[in-house]
Amino acid sequence: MTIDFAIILIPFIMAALILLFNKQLRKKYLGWIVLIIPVSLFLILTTYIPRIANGETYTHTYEWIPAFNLNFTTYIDGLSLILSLLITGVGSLVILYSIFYLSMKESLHHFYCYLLLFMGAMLGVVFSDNLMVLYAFWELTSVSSFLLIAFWHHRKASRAGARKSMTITVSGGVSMLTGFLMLYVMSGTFSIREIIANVEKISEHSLFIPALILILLGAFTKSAQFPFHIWLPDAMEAPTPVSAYLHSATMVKAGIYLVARFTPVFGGEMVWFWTVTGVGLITLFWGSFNAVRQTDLKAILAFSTVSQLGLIMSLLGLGSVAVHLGYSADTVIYTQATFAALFHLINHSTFKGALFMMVGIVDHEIGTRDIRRLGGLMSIMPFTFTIAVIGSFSMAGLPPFNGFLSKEMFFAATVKILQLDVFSIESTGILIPLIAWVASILTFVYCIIIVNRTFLGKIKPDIQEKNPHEAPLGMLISPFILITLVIAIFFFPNLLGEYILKPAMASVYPTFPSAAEMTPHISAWHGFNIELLMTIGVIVLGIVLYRLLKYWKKIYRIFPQNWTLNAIYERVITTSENVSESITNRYMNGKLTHYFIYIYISFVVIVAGTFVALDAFSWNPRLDAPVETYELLLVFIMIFTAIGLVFAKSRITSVLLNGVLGYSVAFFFVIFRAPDLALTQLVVESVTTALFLICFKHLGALKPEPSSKRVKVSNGVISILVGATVTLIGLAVVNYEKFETISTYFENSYELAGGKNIVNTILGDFRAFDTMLEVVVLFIAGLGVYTLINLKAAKKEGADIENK
Amino acid sequence: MLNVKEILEWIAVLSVLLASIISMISAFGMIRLPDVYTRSHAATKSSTMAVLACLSGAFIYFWVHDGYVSVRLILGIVFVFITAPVSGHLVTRAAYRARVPLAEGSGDDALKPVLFGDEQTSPTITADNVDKHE
Amino acid sequence: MKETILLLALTFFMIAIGLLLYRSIVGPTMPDRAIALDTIGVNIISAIAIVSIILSTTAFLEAILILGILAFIGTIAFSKYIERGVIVERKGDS
Amino acid sequence: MESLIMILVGILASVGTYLILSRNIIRVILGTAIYSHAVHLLILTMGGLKKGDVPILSQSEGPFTDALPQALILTAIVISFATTALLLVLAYRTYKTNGSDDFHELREMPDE
Amino acid sequence: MKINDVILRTVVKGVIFIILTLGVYLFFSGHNAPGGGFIGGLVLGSAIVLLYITYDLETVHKKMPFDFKKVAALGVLLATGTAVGSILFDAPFLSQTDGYFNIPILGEKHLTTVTIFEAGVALTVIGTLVTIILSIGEDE
Amino acid sequence: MNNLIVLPLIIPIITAVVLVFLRDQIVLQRIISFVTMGFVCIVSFILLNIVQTEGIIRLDFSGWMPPFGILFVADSFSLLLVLTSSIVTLICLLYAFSMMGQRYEKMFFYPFVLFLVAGVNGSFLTGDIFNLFVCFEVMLLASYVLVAFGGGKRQLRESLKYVLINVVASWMFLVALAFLYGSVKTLNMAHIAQRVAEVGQDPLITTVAILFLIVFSLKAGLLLFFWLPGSYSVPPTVVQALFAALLTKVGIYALIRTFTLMFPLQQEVTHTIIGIMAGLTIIAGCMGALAGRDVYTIATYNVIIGTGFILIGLAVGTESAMAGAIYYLIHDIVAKALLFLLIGMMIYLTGETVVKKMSGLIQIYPIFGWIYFILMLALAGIPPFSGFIGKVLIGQGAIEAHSYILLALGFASSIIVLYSLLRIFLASFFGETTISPEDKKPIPKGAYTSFILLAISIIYLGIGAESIAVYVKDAAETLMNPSIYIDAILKG
Repeated sequence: MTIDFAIILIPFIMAALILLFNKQLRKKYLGWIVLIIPVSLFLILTTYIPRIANGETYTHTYEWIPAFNLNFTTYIDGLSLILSLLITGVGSLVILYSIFYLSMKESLHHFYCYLLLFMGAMLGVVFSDNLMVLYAFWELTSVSSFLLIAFWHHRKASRAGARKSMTITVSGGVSMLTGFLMLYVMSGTFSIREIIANVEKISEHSLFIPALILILLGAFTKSAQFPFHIWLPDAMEAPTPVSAYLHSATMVKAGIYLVARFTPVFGGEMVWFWTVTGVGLITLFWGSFNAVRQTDLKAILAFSTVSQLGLIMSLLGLGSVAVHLGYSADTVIYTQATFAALFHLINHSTFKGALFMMVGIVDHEIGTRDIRRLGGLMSIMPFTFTIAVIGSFSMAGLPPFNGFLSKEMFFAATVKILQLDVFSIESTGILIPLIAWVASILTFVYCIIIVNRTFLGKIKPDIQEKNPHEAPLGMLISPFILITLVIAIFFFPNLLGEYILKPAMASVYPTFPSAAEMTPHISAWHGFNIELLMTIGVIVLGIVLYRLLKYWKKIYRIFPQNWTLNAIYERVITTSENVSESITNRYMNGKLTHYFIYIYISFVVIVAGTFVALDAFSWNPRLDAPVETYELLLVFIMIFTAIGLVFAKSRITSVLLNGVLGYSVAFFFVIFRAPDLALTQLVVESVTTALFLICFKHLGALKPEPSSKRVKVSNGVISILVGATVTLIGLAVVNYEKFETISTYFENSYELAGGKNIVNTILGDFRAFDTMLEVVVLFIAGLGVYTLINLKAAKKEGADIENK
Repeated sequence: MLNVKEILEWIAVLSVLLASIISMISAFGMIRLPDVYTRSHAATKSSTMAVLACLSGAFIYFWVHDGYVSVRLILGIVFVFITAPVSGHLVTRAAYRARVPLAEGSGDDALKPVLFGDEQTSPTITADNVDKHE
Repeated sequence: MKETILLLALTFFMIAIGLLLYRSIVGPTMPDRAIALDTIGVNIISAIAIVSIILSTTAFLEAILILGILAFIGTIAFSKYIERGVIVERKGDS
Repeated sequence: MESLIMILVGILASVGTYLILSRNIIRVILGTAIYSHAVHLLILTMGGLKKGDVPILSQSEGPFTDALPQALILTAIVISFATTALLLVLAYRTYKTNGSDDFHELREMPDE
Repeated sequence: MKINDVILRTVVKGVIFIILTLGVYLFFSGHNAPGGGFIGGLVLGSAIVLLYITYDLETVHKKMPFDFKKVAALGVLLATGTAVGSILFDAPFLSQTDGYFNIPILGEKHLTTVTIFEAGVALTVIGTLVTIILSIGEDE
Repeated sequence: MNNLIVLPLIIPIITAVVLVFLRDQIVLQRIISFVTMGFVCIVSFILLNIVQTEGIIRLDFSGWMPPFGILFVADSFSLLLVLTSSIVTLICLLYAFSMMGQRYEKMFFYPFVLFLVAGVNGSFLTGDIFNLFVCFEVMLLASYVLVAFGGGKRQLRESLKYVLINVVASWMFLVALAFLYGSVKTLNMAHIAQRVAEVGQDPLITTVAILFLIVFSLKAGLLLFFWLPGSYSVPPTVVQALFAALLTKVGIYALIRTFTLMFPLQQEVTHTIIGIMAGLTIIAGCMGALAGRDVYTIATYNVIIGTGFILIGLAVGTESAMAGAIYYLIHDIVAKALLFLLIGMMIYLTGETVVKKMSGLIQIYPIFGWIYFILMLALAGIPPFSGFIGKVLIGQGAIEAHSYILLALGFASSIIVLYSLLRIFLASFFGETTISPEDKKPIPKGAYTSFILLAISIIYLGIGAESIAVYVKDAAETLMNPSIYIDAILKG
């Protein structure tokens, strides 16, 4: 077993071990033991950095279901390495943080188990080369995040949030699966590498665009892109370490990863460019716009996450244009958007992780996250304040923090794209930098809100009473490491660029010859250009807007409450439940008669419909055997008897009439040369009639049908149609004489089976098996009658285990 | 010309025809006669006669035509002969015990006081409500 | 000729059965029906005999006997039902 | 003859269907009984009617009428008898426990 | 009040033998003439039902103390047993054999395993028929 | 000739009859029925492997050559189903041992179950269309008794409906058989296939095929599922599980067999109709599952969705879709059995059927809860559990055949399945527990064992899908090339 396979597997094994040895492990040490896993994984992964930076990739295949091309192929390249480092790195910090955050009363083993499951699943997502395996891990992340979000499942909101995230992300997953399958059908392989290598062959296929859209849907739901972002704020019901982990660094980044991964496949398409960029920008704006109005710190962060993910997404969209243009010295410049995206991916994980942990600390120590009740914490919690300031400023895009660098690059990319005249950018392209800029202003506003409302101003009295204090050291370690990174990256961004981002660029643009060319030198000062102007504008306007917040906050009320996306989502669900219920209850009304009507109508429509549509009818009465008078009489007797049955008013009459029918059938058997049948029919009919009499005696009197005339007529029509269908097909079949019957064989019964009664030899020898089973049927019926009569419903004091 | 075999076959066939006519008559009797007791005469007596004639005809026919002496037919004749009166008896008795009224003009019913006592006022079961009574 | 007569006889039996059927539907009392059905059974016996002659086969003669038996059992059961309301008595020394 | 029997079968099927569509248990069960009569005749017709002699070797030299449908019908008769017996008892028990033999009323009855 | 059944019972005593004979006859004649295990069983079963009708449950039960469910089960066992038996002789399932056996007193007879199979059928039919009638009868 | 093939049918029958004699020895009954089913499992597994090496094997009863006699045909498809259903029955028996109650067990419960299994196995194995009818009836008669087992008010009512609808379905089956015999004059399925191919499946034969479609749809719950929700929610839990696992599957099997072997030539007619019916089934099933307020409704409509989903595989009709349908069929047998067992246990523990009235079960019965969770994922087709591979293959087949509507419906249904089952999970398993410590009933060991075994099967069928892939591929290949089957029967 190679290391890359082990990396995925170890978290799962550990999760299982935790569950198995839950009783033996002391709760105190559980977290520390678990911590070993991500830390060691992280360290192992760092050893890959230099080798990957040299342009190496690692592939290993383990057979899973080779019969259907489902193989466990791991593939490590620059892109997956970035993500895996984030997963294990942030994972270590989050576990370290949660050791101090979670109280000993919680069911910690569950928590760590889910967390490890999630970690393993995420690693699986980024390391899988096989689409189906990727999908498997993808869904596993949804499932494990569901468990994490519902960790406090006694809370209704937790359950609701978990349900929402599960429903939305799994739906996206299913659509992604469909897209994957389309890719498979087009390319004949599940391997992403092979698909990328053969992209020209499939790009003309009619399924190419549908596959693109379906896969994007998967990515958008996972990465909380508009309008699927609604699950993310609700998912904040999870314990804060979970939010810090899932919603800053890992799960939501899976969608980003997917888009980056598939850029080489779909990047050349205009649909891809506009969908990814457009949705990204809308999300960016919508997230920041909504973040401003939130009062819960965690909700602000949730929307800010949504917004930042939109930013990264739009960058990836902008970068994809390079794929379309193909490699040339002029087009390389457009890859910088992707570079910025990857860069911001890392930056966002650092500052957002820190911010979430900061909120966790506030919540943990103060007991509330509502900014209306907070304020002035700066003096009480100076360290936490530092974290908040650095994190927020980085998010707002201020120097000297890493957010500044990536934000500048973002602006640069949006502006640069305007120079192109593909994809009809020239007409609407101006919107791109505009939206980006507006959204950044709003980002700036909510960053200020986070810092100001929480830490500045006066301490609210009810908080003062609780005697709040700074968090314990343990809880501060993780955010401080992240904060350090925020600053360190600002000062040494090119280290990151050279060792980590460059190989990733190579995997996003495999057709471009030189990764180094696509790796710009990042510098904090890059001249006095339009990006910088935009940033200055952001700061100025941001401050102004913050000051004027109470004046323009009214615009949030323009949107009616019941037309928010959340409300629409809820409404769709409740409506569909209610509509389903009313429709289902309407036709599934428990009335047997109605069920029969449905069945007969289907019978007539489908069978007779086919019969008529295919024009299968034929009739040739001349082939018929002659009819004698007495036979005709018998037929009339039967018809009259049958019709008499419909109008019979007493039980006895009906039963007797049925008996008459049976006897007439027996007589037909006589006429049609079937002695055995006649005998059997006579006896069976008599016995049946007797049974009818015995049983019907216990049933109520035969009342006239209480149905209305209309019902009777419609029933009559259905009945006649059924009868007509049978007759017509029967007539056609009677005249169908293309084959010799196999029964001539049985006429040698004496030589073959030693019997002269052909029917009986068929029953006793040729088809004895039917007879044997028929005996069994009879026996079951006899035993069943006995059981039905003797097994009465249990009385209340019945000693049954299952009382129904 | 007519030989013995032919004659016997004709006898068989004619007895069958006779049987069918008797049966028709008995059926008309079933329709026309006024109450269950009289109808049972039509049914048990003439129908039995009919079936006996018919079966005998069939017996003769098979005997003459195929040289086949059918024990089953004889058995059948015997069986019908034994059981027809019994079943006729039982049904009529049951009818009486179920208080099916006699047709008008049947004369005195001497059994009634013996069997049911003097309950003159007891509700007799009319023809219409027998079913409902079940 | 013989065949025609037999068919005629068969037709007569059918008519008789039809008439009896009318009686068994109309009733008006249970015993009427029982008698009518018994007679129908007997007539079918005759009819089967005739068909056997026409087809010149002895294969149906068992049916005659069986029908006789069934008509008998049926009538007994019926009359018992009319008389006592049950067909099989649980216990009784009557 | 075949056409006649087909029409008869159709009429029996119609009557059976009509009875099955009624609300009363008795009528529904009778409907199923008529159904079985209809289908037995139908199967028999499928082998051709009156096309040969009684399928007993000692009785004739042939040609014989198709014996296979007869064997099938025999099996079908037994099975339908078994089913009917069970159905009748079930109906009877249902009526005893629920106190109604009208399917619409049965539906509305409270549980237990 | 008691209802006199003398006529019925007297006749039935005679008739029952005719029925039983017929039943046995039908059972054995099955291979060459109409009849067979099923119909034979039905006739025999009807004979027993006739007894139940003319007498009553308890009286008949004293004379014939069988559990008819087990009779039926025995029948199924016989029928399936002959079928399975062929497996033991490495013949296809359900294979029937026949042969002429020289039995003392009766002389040479044609015997087939089909007869055992049919006997199973007949027993099942009898058992089931009576079980059904009795179950319903006893429930009243 | 290979007499082993008949054992999955005959052994349960004989045992069932023997158990009738052992009515009062309940422990003995349990042991015997368990051993019997174990034996059947082993036999079917051996057979499955024989088929891999020797190709399709058959057993001509009494030695009569097809098409004249009746025969059992064992190919990978039927044997896979025999094996799965036998294993599931075996596990369900474990549940029954601890949950059934002596009063029921004395009333021939085990014989009826064994008869049911015999009928099911017979239906899977037979190669004669009329014999299929007879095997159906064996199964149905047993099911008629089992569905009314207990005799409660509502139970009897629903049983009556169930029986009546099935009686009508059986009648239609006979009508279809009559027409089939009337047109092709033979009953052996391979021979029918051959003769149908000779005339190129002309319109009349297609009409007959459609009639069979209606018949088997009634059994499988394809569009004509009206009997299903009511009757599957009344019998004792084990019976429900067996019904959900086996009965509809037999109908599905018959549909697949009929339309791949006997009437495969007019796909633009037959498969279009099947596709439409499958689509409508899924829609109706999803609506029912969404509407469900109580666990039974949700579970029964899930059965319906499952049927629709499998038959998408048939309607699509490519080889991968067929393989997917087989995979999904096997998965569905196991998963639906487990679903009903779990739901029965929930009701037993809480005394409620309404989802919202239960709460917090997972706190008291953690393993029980997690098994439900895994099952939920499996039913929604989430990897790596059993439903996944079938779903993928059916989806792949649908894309290959350009049946995008069916694809969309099928995949959307898996979300609804997840949603409906998630609702149960969140409401009933999560949350504060409502059961007070005094009322806490233990889950009997036998029941737990059966849950765990079925859960293991679900996981194994997903992760270890490769181990049965060879059988499934063979089965799908045989289904797609009916000549393999026909030649195995009629040549030699």
